[in-house]
Amino acid sequence: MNKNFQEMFAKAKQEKRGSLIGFATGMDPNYKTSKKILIEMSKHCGAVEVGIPFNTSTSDSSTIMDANMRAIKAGANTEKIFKLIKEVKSKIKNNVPFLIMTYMNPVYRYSIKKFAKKCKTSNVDGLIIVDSNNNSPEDKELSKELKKINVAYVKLVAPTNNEAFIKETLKKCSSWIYVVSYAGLTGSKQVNLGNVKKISKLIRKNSKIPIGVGFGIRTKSDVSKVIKIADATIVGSGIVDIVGKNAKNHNLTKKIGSYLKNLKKGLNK
Amino acid sequence: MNKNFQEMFAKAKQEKRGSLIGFATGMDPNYKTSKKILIEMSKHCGAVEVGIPFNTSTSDSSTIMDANMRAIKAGANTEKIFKLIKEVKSKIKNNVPFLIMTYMNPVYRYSIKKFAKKCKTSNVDGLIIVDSNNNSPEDKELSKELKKINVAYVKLVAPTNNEAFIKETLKKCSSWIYVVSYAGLTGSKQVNLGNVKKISKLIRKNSKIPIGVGFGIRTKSDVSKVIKIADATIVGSGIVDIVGKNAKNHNLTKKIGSYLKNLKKGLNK
Amino acid sequence: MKIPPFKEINPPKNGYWINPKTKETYGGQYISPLLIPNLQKVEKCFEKAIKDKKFMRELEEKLLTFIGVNTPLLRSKELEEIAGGQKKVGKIYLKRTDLHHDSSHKPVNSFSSCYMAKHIFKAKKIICETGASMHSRSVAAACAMLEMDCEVHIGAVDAEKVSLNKDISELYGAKIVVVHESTKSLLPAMASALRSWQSNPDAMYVVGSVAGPSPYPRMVRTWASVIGRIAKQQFKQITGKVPSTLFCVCGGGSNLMSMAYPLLKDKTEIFAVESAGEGIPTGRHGATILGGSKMGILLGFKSKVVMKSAQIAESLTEASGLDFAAVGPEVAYLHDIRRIKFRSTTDMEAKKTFLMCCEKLGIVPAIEACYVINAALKEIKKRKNPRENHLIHLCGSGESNVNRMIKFKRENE
Amino acid sequence: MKIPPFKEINPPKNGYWINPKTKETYGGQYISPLLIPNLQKVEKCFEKAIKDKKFMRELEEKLLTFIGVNTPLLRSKELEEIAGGQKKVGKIYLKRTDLHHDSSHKPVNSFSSCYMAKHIFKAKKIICETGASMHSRSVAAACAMLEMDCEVHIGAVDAEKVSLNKDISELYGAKIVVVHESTKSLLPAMASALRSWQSNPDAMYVVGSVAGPSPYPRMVRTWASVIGRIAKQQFKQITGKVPSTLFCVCGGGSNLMSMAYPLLKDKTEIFAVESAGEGIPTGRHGATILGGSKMGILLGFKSKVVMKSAQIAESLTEASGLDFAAVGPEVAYLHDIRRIKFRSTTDMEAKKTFLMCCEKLGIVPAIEACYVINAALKEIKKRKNPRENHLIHLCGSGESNVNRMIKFKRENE
Ligand SMILES: Cc1ncc(COP(=O)(O)O)c(C=O)c1O
Ligand SMILES: Cc1ncc(COP(=O)(O)O)c(C=O)c1O
Repeated sequence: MNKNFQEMFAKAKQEKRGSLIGFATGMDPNYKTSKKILIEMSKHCGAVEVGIPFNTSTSDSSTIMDANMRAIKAGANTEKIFKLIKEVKSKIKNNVPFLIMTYMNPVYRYSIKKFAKKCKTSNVDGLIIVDSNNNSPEDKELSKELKKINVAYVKLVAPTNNEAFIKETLKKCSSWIYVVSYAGLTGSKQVNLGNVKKISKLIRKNSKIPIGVGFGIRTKSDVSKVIKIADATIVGSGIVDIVGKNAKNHNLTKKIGSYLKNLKKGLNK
Repeated sequence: MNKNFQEMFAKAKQEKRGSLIGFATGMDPNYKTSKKILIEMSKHCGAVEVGIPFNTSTSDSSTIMDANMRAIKAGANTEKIFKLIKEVKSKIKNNVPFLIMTYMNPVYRYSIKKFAKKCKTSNVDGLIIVDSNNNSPEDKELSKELKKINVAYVKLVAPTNNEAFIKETLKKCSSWIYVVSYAGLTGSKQVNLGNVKKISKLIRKNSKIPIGVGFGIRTKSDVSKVIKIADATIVGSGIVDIVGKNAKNHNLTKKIGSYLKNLKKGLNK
Repeated sequence: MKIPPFKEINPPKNGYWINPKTKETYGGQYISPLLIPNLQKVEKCFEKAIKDKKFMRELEEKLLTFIGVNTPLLRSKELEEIAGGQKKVGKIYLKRTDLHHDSSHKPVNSFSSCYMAKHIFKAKKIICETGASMHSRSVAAACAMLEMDCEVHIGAVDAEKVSLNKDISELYGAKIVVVHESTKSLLPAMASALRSWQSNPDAMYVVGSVAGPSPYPRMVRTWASVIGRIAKQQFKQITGKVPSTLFCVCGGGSNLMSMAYPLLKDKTEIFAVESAGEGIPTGRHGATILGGSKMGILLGFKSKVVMKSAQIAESLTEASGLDFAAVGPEVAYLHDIRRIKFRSTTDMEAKKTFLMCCEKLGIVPAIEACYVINAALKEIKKRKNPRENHLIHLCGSGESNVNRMIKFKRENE
Repeated sequence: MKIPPFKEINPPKNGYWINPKTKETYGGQYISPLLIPNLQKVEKCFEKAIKDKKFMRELEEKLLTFIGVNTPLLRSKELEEIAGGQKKVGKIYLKRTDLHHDSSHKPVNSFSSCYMAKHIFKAKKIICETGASMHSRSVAAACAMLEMDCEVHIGAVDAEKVSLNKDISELYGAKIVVVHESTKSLLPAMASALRSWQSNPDAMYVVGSVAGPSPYPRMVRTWASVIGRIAKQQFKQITGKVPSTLFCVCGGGSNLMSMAYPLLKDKTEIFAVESAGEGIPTGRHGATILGGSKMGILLGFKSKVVMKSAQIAESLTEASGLDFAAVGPEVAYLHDIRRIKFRSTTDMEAKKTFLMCCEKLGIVPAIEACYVINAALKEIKKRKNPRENHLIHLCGSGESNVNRMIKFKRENE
């Protein structure tokens, strides 16, 4: 397990609370502001998830799609997002783990080996690839590479998946597992607690890996409900919405800060 | 042969000139004006041809089509045109022969027998049916009926017809024969003298019937050229044009009068 | 695939069909003497063509591969359902001439006539009129392929209504003459085409329905009957029998005759469907037979015509292809001797049928075909005979009607 | 008519085609885990379907009578003439899938997929994307007939360009989702459709080309290959041989695979034609293979993709149906093992070819088909082999392009 994540979950356990993982698209709305946003997020979140935008994403709601397009317009590419994370991590004082969230194409085009190495040298702690199929040659190579260097490979499971699939996924998954709370797109619906319970049970039956729940978590009350079941919760569209609406507002980071502060109140077990 | 036509051709011969036959659509632009027009025409023409308008005519140029539509709009029908001719003939002092020019449908719908009788009682001297085929049962009946009552059945021959057709036509034709001067619509092109000579020769070879030439005759010079070959010439679009352009002008009849007076100067052999 | 050979069932005499009871004559050649030689030439060429084996073989090859005349018969369980279920009303088949090149039954006659014009008449130019522009579209296509000039006469109202087909005719290279006279629809367009022929006697005129002066009605139904000959063969292969009923829409009657002709001597009950427009009693309709037509003479032929005194009456219907105040002479004859029965459908019924066909059958029919589908369903429902096999002529595809119909759909939802 | 049976020539292994030399893999299933069960279900249903004799018999019956899949091969002496004359270049045949119901090759796959969705997958709703709206139109038709809901994703640019086809999809009852993202064309529309499927896992997704996650590329080419199986049989009947060359346009590759698949083991030289847009060197084009694509992963599959760093590049072409920055995985594989050669045609050449086809052939081709006709003529001219028999896939009819093309004609005359 990646050390920073290990510490994050241990500390949370100690404090009898769950962890908040915040997501933002890297370089949205631009490099400089994104840097400020990520630093602000690192102050409030247990971990920070940074998206490498992909213009042909198949799982993002229009909120995230818009963020992707803003970032691409601002010149975002894989290299620059690595640089951004590295710079942010050197600026922050804590050990908040950083993840990259993206699709397989940017990784594949960068070269899987090089990408894994670059994670290490950029102080990236984990990787989420939304469209990585357990059985693809790329997934196999990637999980092997990440394991070598102790970068967490966080995999997704969804309400439509059966136990066989979950078992297979668990084999590759490291540090924690990402549970999608409903059948749909990021931020497009309300969190479905029934789903979450059902999948969590199947996971618990097969593993002790911490569970993070994402999709549809926007309010303190969402966080609070989810944290009763899971170890962490991922908030994405809620943050990206603020960025989208306040891209030129100098209070942007403050707004994100207070949004996250409020969410944190829901973290207690 | 119809007596009035006989006289017309005889007198013209005596005077070493051809005959001018004027055409106007009956009731164009309305009953009253049409009556004045026809009376005026009877003063200058050797014979007057009155059209019973048909809205689906297949041989008229747009000039005559427009006249047809104006007349129909003014309430023209077969009955009224007969009445119009009868009234005009009772008003004029000379024996100028009047012809009806129309398509088979108005005749057929009126009933062929009734139509022929009505010609007689309305003082109509002749009939031209543009689309009457020599071999149709209607044509046979009609020519029989007209012969009985000495109303001229004036038939058309065209530049595309061969001698056999002309012979067949001559059998039914009475008083005079109508030579179409070119392949086309009334008033749509210039008179074609070559055609006229060619057909006239074929007719002369087979008959002594007077020849009238129509289609494309508008000026004194047209008249003059045609009259060198034929016995009569028919002027239609030239007159109808004046009606169309001056329908509301109180000088209309005067204009027609002076137009015809000028044409007449071309009648000398 | 071989096209079943043509057999003349119902030959006209000297250009006329004659009712044996009343002695009424239908057809003929009522036209300026100027065109008589042309008509004689067309007739001679036609007689020569149908006897010329090489010509016929090449023509049929083109009909099969260019027009795609071997279209399927579609069993429509959906329509059976709407009519009350197969167990109550029997089976319903659709003849899919909507799948022809240029999307209607028209190209079979248009192409054959143009092919004859090129190879036997030796014309360099074709003149035609059009209503729904289905005919002009297919004449223009034939002229393009055969390297002939093409002149199309279309009423101004129709030019608007079916602009897609008109534009396609233009893409094929046709010269479009828009006719602004009288009703600005099919009838004055045909008069205009005939007038143009008088000015261009070297051209050949190609009529789009079983109308016009002799020999057109006979020639058109002979060419078009390829459709019915194939359909009859297909129907027998599928059901073992000829159809119990045949339903076709009737403007001039070309799609009707294309299907009905080879079945005239069979037991099939034949229904022709006219456009009742806003309803026959309103007087605003396109129904010739059911709308109180009388015998009349126009556009070169004698037949049933809707008239207002001696003038041809306005025909009023949503369907440009049905906007014709007369029927072909052989159709009138077959009606008068009671071989063909007539039914009608209003514009509103047809428009609803259009939407129904889209939504339930997955077919965009030509609006003309919606009149027949509607009337067929009414008749089939009424007959309630589970042993019957019905045949409906789906005589065209409705791309050209989409603009108007999508507006209708949006306004009515 | 019986459709020649399917024989699997080129089966993928675990969803991948593998280049034996380079070991490169093509295909796969790169998609959110949420959809994995759906894809497994689609695959199972597909395996079941092709083994289910009754299902296949009924499906083929519908393909024959509803889609009209038995379209003719047209010998085009006109094209031979343009290429230099039969005596110099051999014979040219056109496969007329423009005569299908809904006017393109697309309905064969669309209908088959929907039929499977209805009877085996038991879906109540279909989701699809579309470019030229040929796919959506035929999916919507199938859904209408099969009483299923239909949701169509279309790029905003395409919705404008091919509004006729879009309107027809709507008349069939489809719900149209206009996609305003990224290039507003086929690619984001497909992404949008896949996203919608994630939200509606009970629906079935029906892709319009040989693309998407496994099993779609294989399933689509299997359904579509009905076209090529019939064409191969027809070609042999007419010429006694398989074609010397086959020319198909290539957007995603469905019309290419529909024809090429049954000929892969034959001696036929196969050419795929891409849109060179304003010219490949300008970077403004739709040519995936010839435009310098690299292996990439998008929309659930791995194949050749045109990219700008890791982002999918804009594809730019007049033809909505070719506006796709990738080719299907089996197509990329067949290119890489050198079984299929690639050629290209610019938008300007294609537009001129459109007018030429209208004026010389009497055919209104889909603009997509004009790219292949143009490239085929160039290649055939160059080969100068009078003993060859060429086959060109005329994969669609261009009613939907008439609006834009008549403007082009008028501007250029
Ligand atoms: C599709 C279609 N059906 C029917 C008709 C009616 O004509 P007819 O009765 O001569 O077949 C037309 C005429 O344009 C048409 O386009
Ligand atoms: C007529 C036509 N041809 C070709 C294509 C290209 O697609 P594909 O290469 O998948 O056949 C399309 C796509 O819409 C099309 O509509």
